[in-house]
Amino acid sequence: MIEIKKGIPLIDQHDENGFYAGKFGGSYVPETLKKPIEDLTIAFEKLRYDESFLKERDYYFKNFIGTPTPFIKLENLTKHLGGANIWCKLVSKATGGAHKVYNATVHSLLAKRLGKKYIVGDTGAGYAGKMLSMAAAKFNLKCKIFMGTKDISRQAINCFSMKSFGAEIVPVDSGSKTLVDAVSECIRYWVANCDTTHMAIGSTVGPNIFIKICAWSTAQISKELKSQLISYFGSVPKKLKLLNCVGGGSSAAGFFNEFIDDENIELIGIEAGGPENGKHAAPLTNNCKIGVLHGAAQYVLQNSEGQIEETESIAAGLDYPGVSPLHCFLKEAGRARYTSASDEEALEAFKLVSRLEGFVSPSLEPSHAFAEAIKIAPKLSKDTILVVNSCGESSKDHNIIAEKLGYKL
Amino acid sequence: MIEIKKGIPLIDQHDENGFYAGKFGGSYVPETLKKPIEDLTIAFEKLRYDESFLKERDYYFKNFIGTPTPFIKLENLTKHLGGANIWCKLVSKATGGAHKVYNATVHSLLAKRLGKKYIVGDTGAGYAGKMLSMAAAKFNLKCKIFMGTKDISRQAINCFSMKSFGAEIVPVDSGSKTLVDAVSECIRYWVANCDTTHMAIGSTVGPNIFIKICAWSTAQISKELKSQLISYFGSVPKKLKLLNCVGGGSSAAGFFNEFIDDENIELIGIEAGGPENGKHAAPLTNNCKIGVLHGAAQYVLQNSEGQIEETESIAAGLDYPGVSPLHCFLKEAGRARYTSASDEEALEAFKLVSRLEGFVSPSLEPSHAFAEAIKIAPKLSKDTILVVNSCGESSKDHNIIAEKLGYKL
Amino acid sequence: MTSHTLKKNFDKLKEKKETALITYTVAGDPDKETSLEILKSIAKSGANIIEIGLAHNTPIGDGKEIQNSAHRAISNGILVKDLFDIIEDFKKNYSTDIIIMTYYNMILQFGADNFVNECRRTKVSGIICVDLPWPENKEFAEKCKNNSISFIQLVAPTTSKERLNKIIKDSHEMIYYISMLSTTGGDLKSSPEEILKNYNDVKNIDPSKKYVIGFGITENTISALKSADGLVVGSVLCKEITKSIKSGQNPVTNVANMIVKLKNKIQ
Amino acid sequence: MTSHTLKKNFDKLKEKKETALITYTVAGDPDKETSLEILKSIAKSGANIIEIGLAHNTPIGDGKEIQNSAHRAISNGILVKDLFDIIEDFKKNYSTDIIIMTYYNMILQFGADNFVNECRRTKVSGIICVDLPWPENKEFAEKCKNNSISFIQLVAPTTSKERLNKIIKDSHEMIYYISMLSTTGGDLKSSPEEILKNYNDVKNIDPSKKYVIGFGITENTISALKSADGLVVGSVLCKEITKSIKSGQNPVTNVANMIVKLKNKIQ
Ligand SMILES: Cc1ncc(COP(=O)(O)O)c(C=O)c1O
Ligand SMILES: Cc1ncc(COP(=O)(O)O)c(C=O)c1O
Repeated sequence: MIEIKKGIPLIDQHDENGFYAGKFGGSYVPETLKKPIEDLTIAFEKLRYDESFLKERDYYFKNFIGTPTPFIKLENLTKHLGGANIWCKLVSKATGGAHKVYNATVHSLLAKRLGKKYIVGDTGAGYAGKMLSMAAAKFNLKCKIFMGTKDISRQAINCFSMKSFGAEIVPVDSGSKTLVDAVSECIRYWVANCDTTHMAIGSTVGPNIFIKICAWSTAQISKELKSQLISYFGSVPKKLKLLNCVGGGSSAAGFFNEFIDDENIELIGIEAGGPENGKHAAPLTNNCKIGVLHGAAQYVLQNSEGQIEETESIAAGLDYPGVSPLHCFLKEAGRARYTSASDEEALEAFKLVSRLEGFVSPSLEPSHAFAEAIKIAPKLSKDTILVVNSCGESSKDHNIIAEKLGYKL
Repeated sequence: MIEIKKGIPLIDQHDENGFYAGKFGGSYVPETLKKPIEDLTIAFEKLRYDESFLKERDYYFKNFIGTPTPFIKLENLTKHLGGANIWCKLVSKATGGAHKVYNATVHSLLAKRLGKKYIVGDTGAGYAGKMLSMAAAKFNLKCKIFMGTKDISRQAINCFSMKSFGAEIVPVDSGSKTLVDAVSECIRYWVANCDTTHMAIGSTVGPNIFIKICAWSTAQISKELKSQLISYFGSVPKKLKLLNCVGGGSSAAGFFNEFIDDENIELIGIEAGGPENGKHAAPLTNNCKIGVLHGAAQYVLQNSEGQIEETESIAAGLDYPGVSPLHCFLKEAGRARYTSASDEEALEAFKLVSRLEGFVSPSLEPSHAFAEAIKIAPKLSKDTILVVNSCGESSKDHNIIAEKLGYKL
Repeated sequence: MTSHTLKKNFDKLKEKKETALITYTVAGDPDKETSLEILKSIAKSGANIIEIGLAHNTPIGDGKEIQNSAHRAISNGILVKDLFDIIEDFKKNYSTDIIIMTYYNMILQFGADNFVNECRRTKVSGIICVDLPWPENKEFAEKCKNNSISFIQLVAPTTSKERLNKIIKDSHEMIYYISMLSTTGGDLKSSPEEILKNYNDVKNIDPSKKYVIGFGITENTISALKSADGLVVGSVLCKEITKSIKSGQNPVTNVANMIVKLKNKIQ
Repeated sequence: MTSHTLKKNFDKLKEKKETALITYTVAGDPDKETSLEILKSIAKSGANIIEIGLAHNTPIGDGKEIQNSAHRAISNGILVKDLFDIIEDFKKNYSTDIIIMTYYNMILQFGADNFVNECRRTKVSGIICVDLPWPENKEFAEKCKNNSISFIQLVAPTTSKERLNKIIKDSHEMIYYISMLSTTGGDLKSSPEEILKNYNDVKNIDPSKKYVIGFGITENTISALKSADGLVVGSVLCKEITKSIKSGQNPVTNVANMIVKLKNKIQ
């Protein structure tokens, strides 16, 4: 049985080779990247304790990202469902509209410290790319974003933002034309340009150092949540459940981070179940085998040969065959529970939440988490607190949702 | 010469008939509306000093709207222009993406207090409608939004939001099919339904009480700015200029409000100059005659007969032939200066600001204010502080901008 | 003072125990000439008072039918001076009282004094200004009175008792009672009985004045309301013009036929 | 221990003062049978060592040309067992050393032991695993060695001195020197002189091992690099296959011709 070491941050639970629980993670990279990764690792391990760096980070988190994001009770939804109290961490209020801004900001600050003039990143939903372009524009870095052509067409608004921030979008037309291919292409680009260019992976995936930087960045979310819980309830409530969608897992890792040691608190990750009767993107829920994807060992959708399988989800940000080694670890340790919501359930959740709770307008990714909340809340006692991370804003999905729900625009 | 009474809020500068400077404003409404307006006036004048109401307002401002919005220095833009220091009040970070949320929230709270179950409003850019639908959904009010058909098609994202919040969008196909027609239709609807329905006018226009409620709501912006200025600079800087776009004028009124008495501070309102060689929407800049529009006397684009003229602006939110009596008053008193930026200048400003300052992504309305900042900053001393209110977020305009700037999406 | 003709007109109607039929059409709808012909045929068909609309392009009190008429008139280039031309022409052959109905900005831009002078010159009996309520209208109403023109106050179901007293006190001979919460041309929301009850409450404040009911009056509802001093039909006529144009018929005769029908229903 | 044939092969080349020409093509590209024919023609045309790719669909080290080949192979349903079939068939008639190049997940899912066993059974000389760097590869490299298979370490221009020492110490007879920062098939970013200088620095760490240079080697650049122990050409051949397919020509003969040309350039 795998044990989580108490008092040690989630991102430091790995062994000296970068493996969590001895089997998830690592750095399966081409030799060319060993040195840049080592450099980045050294730099990050120093900077994460460096006062001036932390001050800079906090300055931008506060003034540009606009932290803390609101923590609000969803009175109408709670009443409608008639069970647990449903709260929401409105992370979509962060500048740019999603949690991806934390990782993007930290990577841009790192790139500056590393003296890099170029930055590249992958994106699925387009948020990671939008945020990286946004931070890059601010910090004078030239930015290239790799994005699958399927995602480019379904997340056009975020592409608009990238262009307006002066980033170059590199369309990736191979494979499923989605996030998985974008990440591969981005890593390949870095292999060829790692001397001048910093790479930011958009989620808690990739070689271990990228997982660490990303989760360290999004951990801000649970830091805020913890102090907001204490300020509202006097202490962290006993009957507390945290719900977060899981694509790569950066949002969920950041949301769970501060609460790992408190075993009263149930941590629930919701993966993309895909269309009913179709493919999915839920490796944890569906007990996929461990494989190596993008430099890390993880549960991953693959065939018996080791070829990565195509996924399908209405939520571009969840449409990824792998999942963070951090979540594999939390699952293996029994600390978090993982389940999935279908495309249809996510859409219904979007509809209900939008109608009842105007100020929350979740994109399709967090709509998956709301779908689970809607499923379980009615069965739970009234003193249970569910907190859903609404980590993305719906406007990027307006065409998809409008079409599916029959809104004429 | 018109004098501004010191120590008296801008919204209370009117006489007993609701006229500012004896000639702007008033309540030119059909008799049917006299009573609802009187009721609303009495209720508002009581509630604006009511502790419990203020507490409620502050709660929602903080937790849902997410105040205070950031106040940030635009280092790159400042450096690029090489003159005055350019700062930005990032009001677009308010929930929903624009200042319109303040007025919408206050109106919804008022509607609840008044026991109304229905709420209606007008919208041009779609923000006023989006925000009203959003607040209405939260507060369980049934919501109808009047919107010109031209605006419906050019601001589709905001229409999506309205639909998802459960509001009904009533397309207005008369006249110029823009805001002016939407407001007319909205008032007409209220005439017929004022017994059950609360009306929220989306800007500081309309009968005086609506101007007052709206500016009272947006005044939050300058309250925040004042304390942010003091916290950054120790006191309100001497050489300070505030720049804000002016459509109806709610954003500018809210931005200027706390600074009216301090005559060191230059207040600059930027209207929509329209396409070069085309129509415009800038009654103050172009010395239009006083007329009565939507129940209030104001400078307004009209022909010699008194017919309201059609306007044209790339920014749907500025595409309005009239302007708030509050701004007519400030102009007449010499307290604020008004100018305009053309469509082309606004687009160029959008482009420059987005490229240099990733975190600011102004919609086309505040891009007009940035255009003026870009014009004047180079000529100003380095100790001058320009603060631009970036009161709207660009995503609603992504199709228009992408097309004009040749971004392929 | 105020309009002599209007007073006489109502006195005569009272003698004859007749309910005034008051029509509303828009000057310049569908064009200048035809709208004059319509006025004439209205007069010939038995209307007692004629309201003529001076169209404004941002009307905040009008329903769809009247908006359509106004839109046609403005599209065809109607000007304020055209309105007075039409009235002047009309008055050459007809003595029917003419009341102008418009929005305040039209008066303001023409100049209130000019406007009233033109009204006097062309023998206009009264003015209704949709968005110039009491007390905002005090000065202008005074100006009308000084020129022997009736300024016609409107009262609505929402008007408070206190306001009613003041408005009626300041009113000239004719008061316009809005039947219900609606823009012009809506469906009657209350029963005629209820409307008449409220109407009578208002009338009782000063029974010496004349009160006409408007908004929502159609072929179907008019006879139930005939106990009023007068009844205004507007949207019905504007709709008739629209229909005539669409079907290629003559609006002049169609409106005239409608007047005859309506007049019959209140006899 | 490790591959006897590979060692002998290099020894013989040394004797003859010949630079090893090492080819890379993908198993199953464009289909199983043709890829076997290509291997045979490569061997016949004078290549000294043959790398064969086991395609993976999320390759993070390959350039466009090799990705295209891999894509064709996967689309045509190539399986791991097909790879070994091809090698087994090839080895029936040819003794040229075969090195498998793949990604770690392919080995992992097949089972590392199974994979090495199959390699031994089919007389594979070595394995290159793109994303299994040192020290992550220690265990697997050991397994290879225990089965007389060379695990071929890669070193790159970014590899630190310290790492170089350790990697070379742990390496088997052959080391793959990546010429530049690039995925496979990029344009040479440095001059051949520079590359050779760095190459020699690396080689001097332990001159007893064999060092081959790969990445960016084309018809144009190969002769300038011929002082290396061996030179790998991959993208050039994959591109030749793509071109042949597109133009309806026979990839087998086209690749063979290319080999002859390349071989000539380093003689
Ligand atoms: C709004 C949103 N939520 C969730 C995700 C999924 O990523 P992760 O699981 O890394 O948070 C994405 C990815 O793009 C996203 O945009
Ligand atoms: C972003 C934005 N800015 C400005 C305006 C103009 O309105 P106002 O002048 O009332 O602020 C609008 C109106 O829709 C808007 O959406």
